[in-house]
Amino acid sequence: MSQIKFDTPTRTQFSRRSPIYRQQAGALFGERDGAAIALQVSDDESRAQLQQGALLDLSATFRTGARGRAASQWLTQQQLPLPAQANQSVTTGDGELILRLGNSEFWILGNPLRENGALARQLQSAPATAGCYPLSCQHSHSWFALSGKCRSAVMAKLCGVDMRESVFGSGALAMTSVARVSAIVVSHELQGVPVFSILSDSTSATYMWQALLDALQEFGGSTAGITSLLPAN
Amino acid sequence: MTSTRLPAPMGLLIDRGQPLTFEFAGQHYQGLAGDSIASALLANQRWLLSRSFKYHRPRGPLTMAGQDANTLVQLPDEPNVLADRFPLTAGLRAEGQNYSGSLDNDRGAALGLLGRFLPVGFYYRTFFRPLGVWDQWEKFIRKTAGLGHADLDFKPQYHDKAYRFYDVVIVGAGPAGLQAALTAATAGVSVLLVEEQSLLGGALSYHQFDADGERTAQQRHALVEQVQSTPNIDVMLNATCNGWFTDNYLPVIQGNRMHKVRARECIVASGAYEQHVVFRNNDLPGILLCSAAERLMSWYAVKPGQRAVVLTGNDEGYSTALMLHAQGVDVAAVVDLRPELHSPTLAQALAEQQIPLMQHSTVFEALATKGNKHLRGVDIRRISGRGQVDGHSTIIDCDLLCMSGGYMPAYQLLCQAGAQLSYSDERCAFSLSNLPDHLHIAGSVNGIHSLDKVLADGVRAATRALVNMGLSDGTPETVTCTRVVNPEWPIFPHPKGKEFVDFDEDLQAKDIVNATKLGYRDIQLVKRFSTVGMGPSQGRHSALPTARLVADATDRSVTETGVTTARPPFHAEKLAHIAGRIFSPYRQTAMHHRHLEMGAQMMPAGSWQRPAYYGPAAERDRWVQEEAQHVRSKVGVIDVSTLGGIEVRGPDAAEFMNRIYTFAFLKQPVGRTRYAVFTNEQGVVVDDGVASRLAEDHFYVSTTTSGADAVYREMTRWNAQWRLDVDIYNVTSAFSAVNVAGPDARKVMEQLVQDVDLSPEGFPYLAYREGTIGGIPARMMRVGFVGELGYEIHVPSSYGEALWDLLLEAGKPWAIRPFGVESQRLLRLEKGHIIVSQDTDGMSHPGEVGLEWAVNRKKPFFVGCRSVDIMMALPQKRQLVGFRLPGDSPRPQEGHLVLRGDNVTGNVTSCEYSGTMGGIIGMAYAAVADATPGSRIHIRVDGGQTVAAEVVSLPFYDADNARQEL
Amino acid sequence: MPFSLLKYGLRDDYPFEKDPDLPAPTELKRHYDVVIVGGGGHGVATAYYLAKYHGITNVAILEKGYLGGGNTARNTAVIRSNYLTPEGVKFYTESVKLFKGLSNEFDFNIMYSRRGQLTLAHTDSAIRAFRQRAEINRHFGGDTELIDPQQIRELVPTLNMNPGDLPVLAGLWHRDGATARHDAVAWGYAKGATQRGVELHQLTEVTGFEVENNTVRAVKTNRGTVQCGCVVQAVAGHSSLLAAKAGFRMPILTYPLQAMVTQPVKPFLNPLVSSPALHCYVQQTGRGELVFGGGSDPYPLYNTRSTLDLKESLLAHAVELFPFMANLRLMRQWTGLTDMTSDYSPIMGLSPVDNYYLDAGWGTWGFKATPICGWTMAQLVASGGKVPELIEPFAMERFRSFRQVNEMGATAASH
Amino acid sequence: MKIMQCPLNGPRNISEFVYGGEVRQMPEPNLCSDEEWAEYVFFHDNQIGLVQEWWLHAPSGYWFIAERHTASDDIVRTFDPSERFKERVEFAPNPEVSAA
Repeated sequence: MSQIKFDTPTRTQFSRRSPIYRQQAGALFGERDGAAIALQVSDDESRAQLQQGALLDLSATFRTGARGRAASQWLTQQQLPLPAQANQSVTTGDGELILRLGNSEFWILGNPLRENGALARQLQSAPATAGCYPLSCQHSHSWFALSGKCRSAVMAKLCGVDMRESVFGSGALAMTSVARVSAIVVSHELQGVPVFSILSDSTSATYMWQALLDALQEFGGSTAGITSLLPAN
Repeated sequence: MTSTRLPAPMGLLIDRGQPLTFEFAGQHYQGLAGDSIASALLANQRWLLSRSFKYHRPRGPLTMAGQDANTLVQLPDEPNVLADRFPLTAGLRAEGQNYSGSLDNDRGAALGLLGRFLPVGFYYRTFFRPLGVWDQWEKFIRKTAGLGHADLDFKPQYHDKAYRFYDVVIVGAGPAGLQAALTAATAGVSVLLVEEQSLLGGALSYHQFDADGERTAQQRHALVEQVQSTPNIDVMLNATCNGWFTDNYLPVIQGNRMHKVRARECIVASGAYEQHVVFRNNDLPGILLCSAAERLMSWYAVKPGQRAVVLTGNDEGYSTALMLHAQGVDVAAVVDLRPELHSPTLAQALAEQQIPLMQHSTVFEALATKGNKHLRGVDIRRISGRGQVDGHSTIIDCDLLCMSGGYMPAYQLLCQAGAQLSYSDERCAFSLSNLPDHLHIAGSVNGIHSLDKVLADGVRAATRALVNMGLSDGTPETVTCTRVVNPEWPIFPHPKGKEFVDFDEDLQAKDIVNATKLGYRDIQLVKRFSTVGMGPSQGRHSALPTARLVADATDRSVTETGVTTARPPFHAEKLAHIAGRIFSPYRQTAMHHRHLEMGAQMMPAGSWQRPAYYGPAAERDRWVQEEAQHVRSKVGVIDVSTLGGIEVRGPDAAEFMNRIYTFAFLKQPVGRTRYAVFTNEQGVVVDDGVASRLAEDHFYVSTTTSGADAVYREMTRWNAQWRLDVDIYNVTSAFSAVNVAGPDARKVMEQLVQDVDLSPEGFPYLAYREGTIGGIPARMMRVGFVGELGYEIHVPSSYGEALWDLLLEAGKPWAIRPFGVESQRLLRLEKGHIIVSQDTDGMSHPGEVGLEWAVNRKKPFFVGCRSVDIMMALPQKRQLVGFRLPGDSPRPQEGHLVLRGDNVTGNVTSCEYSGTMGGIIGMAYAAVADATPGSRIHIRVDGGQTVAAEVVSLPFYDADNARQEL
Repeated sequence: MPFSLLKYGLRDDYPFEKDPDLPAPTELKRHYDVVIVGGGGHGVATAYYLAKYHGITNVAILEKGYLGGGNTARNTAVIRSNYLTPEGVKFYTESVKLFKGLSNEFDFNIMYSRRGQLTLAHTDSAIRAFRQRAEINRHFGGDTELIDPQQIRELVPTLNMNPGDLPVLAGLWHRDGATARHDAVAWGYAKGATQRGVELHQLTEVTGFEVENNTVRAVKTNRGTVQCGCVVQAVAGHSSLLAAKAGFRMPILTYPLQAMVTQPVKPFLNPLVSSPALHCYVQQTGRGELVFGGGSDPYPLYNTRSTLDLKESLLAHAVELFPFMANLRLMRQWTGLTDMTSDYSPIMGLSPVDNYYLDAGWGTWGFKATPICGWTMAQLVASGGKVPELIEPFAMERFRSFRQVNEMGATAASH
Repeated sequence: MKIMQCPLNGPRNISEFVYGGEVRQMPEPNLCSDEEWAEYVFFHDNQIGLVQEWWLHAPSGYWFIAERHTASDDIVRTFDPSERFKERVEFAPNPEVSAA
């Protein structure tokens, strides 16, 4: 993929931009689903870093969703797996993440490690029929991933929901308040790395990013780019 | 000065290898790592730590456990620090508090001699005659108030909070707590043990439950060993559980963090406060509680004195005497308040050490060295009746008096949880009952004092907790302890007074009694009138004697009398701990940084920041006028992303809109927009916006910036009742939006939009279109808020910044420039458009603000419709009108009053100089009689002068709306 | 030292014994001309003015708990008159006037302390509202003005001018802002009333009323029934509950309101400082303690439990306003019950039941109105139901006729 | 802090919820008297006992009904609004209009 370093994109680069790209000024960026995504923030990034504790910005990655009484039907028509119960998530074979928010709202999050163009084209056909209403979660929410053994302890400083491994294992999902901002927290794995995905109001993204980093510091965590997820490392 | 210490095993907390030098009241001392400030000072025979609140009496440590106000000292940046809790550090500098002159020679001490002139409540009786005099006295009296000095330049350090979750939380790591933890842990549940001190063991760590302390030491070692080796028990030391809140929600303060602990089951083993005995001069330095002397020796290896007298109402005092003796203190006598001997064994032990025992006696008065600096002896009398002594006195010289007037359960957390205190006349003690579910108590807080019973009680409490969690079917047998540890009446009034009930507030026995004589009979009134229990230690030692004295004085039982309500926190807590790392969420539009880059002056709008105008603040008026002029003459662009956006979709979409907003929406054509006014159930205008109909079953409606969340919540709540087949979706953050406005707006749009016919016919005023702008999918509306040809463009928010960039680039040939909120306010004012919450207030109904046209009463319902009917049927009191004044007139400001004679008939809501109109224009509420164009309203401006403004019909600008419909 | 103090020193018995503030408990009589339900500030003030200025002394005050033990004991003793509506400003201005002379009126020091109240504006909309309040106040003779950041710095040098990233743009400076020993106000009135023959019955709970052809005849209590000429209801925090016993509903919802206090430190803060945007106000008492208050709890409740979350948000804002306070120690938090009306104005005057008079809807603004409430309610009672002009706007009837007196903007977190 | 049992999200700190007022029966706005309407808009029982209230779980935007005791603050039951509001609500037409 095309790789460039920039502090702020020139007026022509990447018409679709993560709400917090400025927070990663100086990082190595690449294109993901038509938007800029941080590939590498610092030179010494590795899976070890992820173990230690890392915060990744996945906002650029494709995602969409639908809700309404017919939404689950539509999801099945797309041959996508359906989380069995309210407030659960499943990961597909292709590394996409399917969220079930409440009973009848579903989000499909693309795989941040590859282009999701095909999926995007497939899901654009979401029928706006009665009972199935497409969602704008690509834009309404930012998407951060928090990794590391410390991730439960980090969240405990920001959120009143018990997110210890024993009670909030892979697949668990909570719509709750993080640092006083409404957020969706999902426990899952990215490339075999256990993470919390945190999706929250894109207009509060900078605030949320800084709150998470602040809470992460105590554990020697830092930001990272998505290449740190690649098995190559 | 260097300190001498007792040999091991005394000194559990100190590191003899690590001397630390520090400073107190200007003198240098040496202490040891592990010392508290107070223990280090006592090791240096420095007893006088503070001056009392009212009489400025010298005070020394009382509890050595952070439970009294006697040890409050001043640190350079921090007042009211507990010297017996604060860990000593190298180079620490502490001072005394609340003195004038020096701590050792306090001129304020003169107040002590004036004591008789300052009877309780005196300040209610004087200082106010004649009228006005109080203002002078107050200044003087206020100066004397307070204890330490706040450091007004203090810079807060980083504090934060964290949630923690446990099955069982145990407060207090004494024998009961340790045992409870072990029992609970056997079931495999997660256990948290919270201990305030820096070591485990509680009383086991200082008190000797057996003659030589052997068994006590072993017992403690065994319990601590097991607890520390049990993986599912977490231990927090130096951690204070500072309150009990609903559903076992426990703030535990440790270091710079407040842990918000949630427990399924909570066991409080907080122990009991040893009580003082009330006699004359019982506050002298050198007089402390038995447990305090024991702590000094066991924890800090400090020898509390050379020659001691022990005054006790229970057997514990005997152990203290033996311990003092064993540590080389000459114990001159054990004075037992009780009439008969309770423990022959202990009496025997005393006899073996030739320690005299005086029964049914008390210390009637403590004798002081010069200036009440320290204890020099005691006057002992035989007790002749309740609170009475006979004339024959025995004087014993001593520099140490250890007293135990019994115990008061550490009831605070439990009473916060709703537990009740009741007093038993047999045991002369308060006990706790009526605990909520999932909260248990164990040990001495439960009135159980002998060690084996305390341990059994720990097992019982833990088992109860396990039963609640369904992890045990054992039925724990109740533990009863018949030992009486409280003397009946350890209060001995003295004709010369100074027998202190409350050390914090310098209150003597007679002060309490006198409060009741004045008619303040309820314990709460006694507290409020005398201030008993209102000091820093919040009644830990004054509650019991006060309850006894008030009961006695008002012929009620102690239970009836009770104690004052226990409120959080348990210990005084730093604001920093409660505030923690403060979270103040803020929001930014996608274009936020572009505004900053272009020099915008930002203004707060809810949790947003919005550009007020672009340019240095010094020339605010200039920029506002220029930006407005530019929109009128060329083209401008404003970021309106903060406006709320809500999608209403589904078969009932139109019906829903029709019920929420005042206008009619059923017949609104697809591809058209319509003004939408939202009234609450009181019929008051609370929000407005523009509703676009995207499809038969799809509306997209905007709200005010501040109203977005509230409107969305109201919509969803209403439909939870109405059950209409509709989906309501708040897309405020999903879209970025700008308004491109001005005569050249279309030219700019034509550069970027190919797939929409932009001609006046193809895309007329108030129409809605969808297309792409520079390749970005966009929703576009022809709007007229600022009164020029204008396009509102909404794009997915991650394209927002790019959209801004595109427009400013494409607009260059027409000198497009951004304009801010203040410029927009001027423009809309010229057009006579109201801003909800600026031109409306909490009472405005549509009729008052000229919105009748936007109200449809042919339809069956909209929220608040009936209230609107009722209010619009009432004789109208006021009307929002437009007014104008010549440019050189004094300019009214928003909030200035509209007067009719002497009556206030309204106020200015909007006012600005308008270059376009060549004068001052504004809107104001006025009496209906003055509301007709041509009449005049009188506005009082700054400086008190009144200007007569001409009422004109709205809008001021382009009355036939030609320009916005271009 | 004032002579009175010397006097105390020269006698051996307790000087005030001969002259107790409150009489010992007595039996209930069978009949009273006036029964005042509620022994808080408003109730005892009404009794006081009835006895002293209208010669009506066959009066019983029935108090469920102890004298002044409700919101009189729990409020944060803010006295001010910088309201938004002409009706409100006129009313509270009269109250402030009475407060100033109270100590000497009583011969009992209520420690009235004129400090000035500073309310902070962080937004342009707040500036508009404050300017209007200042203008209205001045129009009715109040002493209030809009001041700029420089003047604010001079008044309160320790204030953070950008708390929580909200710039301090202006302030509403109300020189008549004051505080007083809140308990003493109730005691002073009670003393004056009981000395004139009024009976104060504590631990006396009203269980019901006897109402015949829509006129109240008797009051039932846990100590028996007493006949009465008329009833004054002054039970802030329980108004709807008592009204229900008399058979009617009120436009009130009852919310807990929490406050908290630090350990005493030497005086450094003279004015009362309040930031509506941050839901926080602070003042330093005569004892040196800092008292913090804020907004009511988020939902209705008849319970005075404390909550941690309210304390967390309130003190976070306190520390934003005064960062150095982070190092001070909070000693106590407590809770009162507030009867909130939808327009943040009280409900005074007649009720649906004849001879049953209302003093209710005191939300978070009751203490400052204590003297004028007593004064006007006494007039109302003495005149046999002629509503004084000053309180006409506060009739409960206003809600049926959609004529609210909107003080919302002038009340949030300023109390 | 108090825990509220959300029918959709399970037990949560009450700080995640927004109080939405008591669940009350609105009189037919076009048929009731001014008196009845004012009663509905401004007046409340405000008594001690169990009440049904609207509560919003803010993070999920979910409204539900809670049965709460106004003195003990105990929440005895929470349930989805569809349990109480089963049918689609319709409003009577405005008589003045139909008359005209």
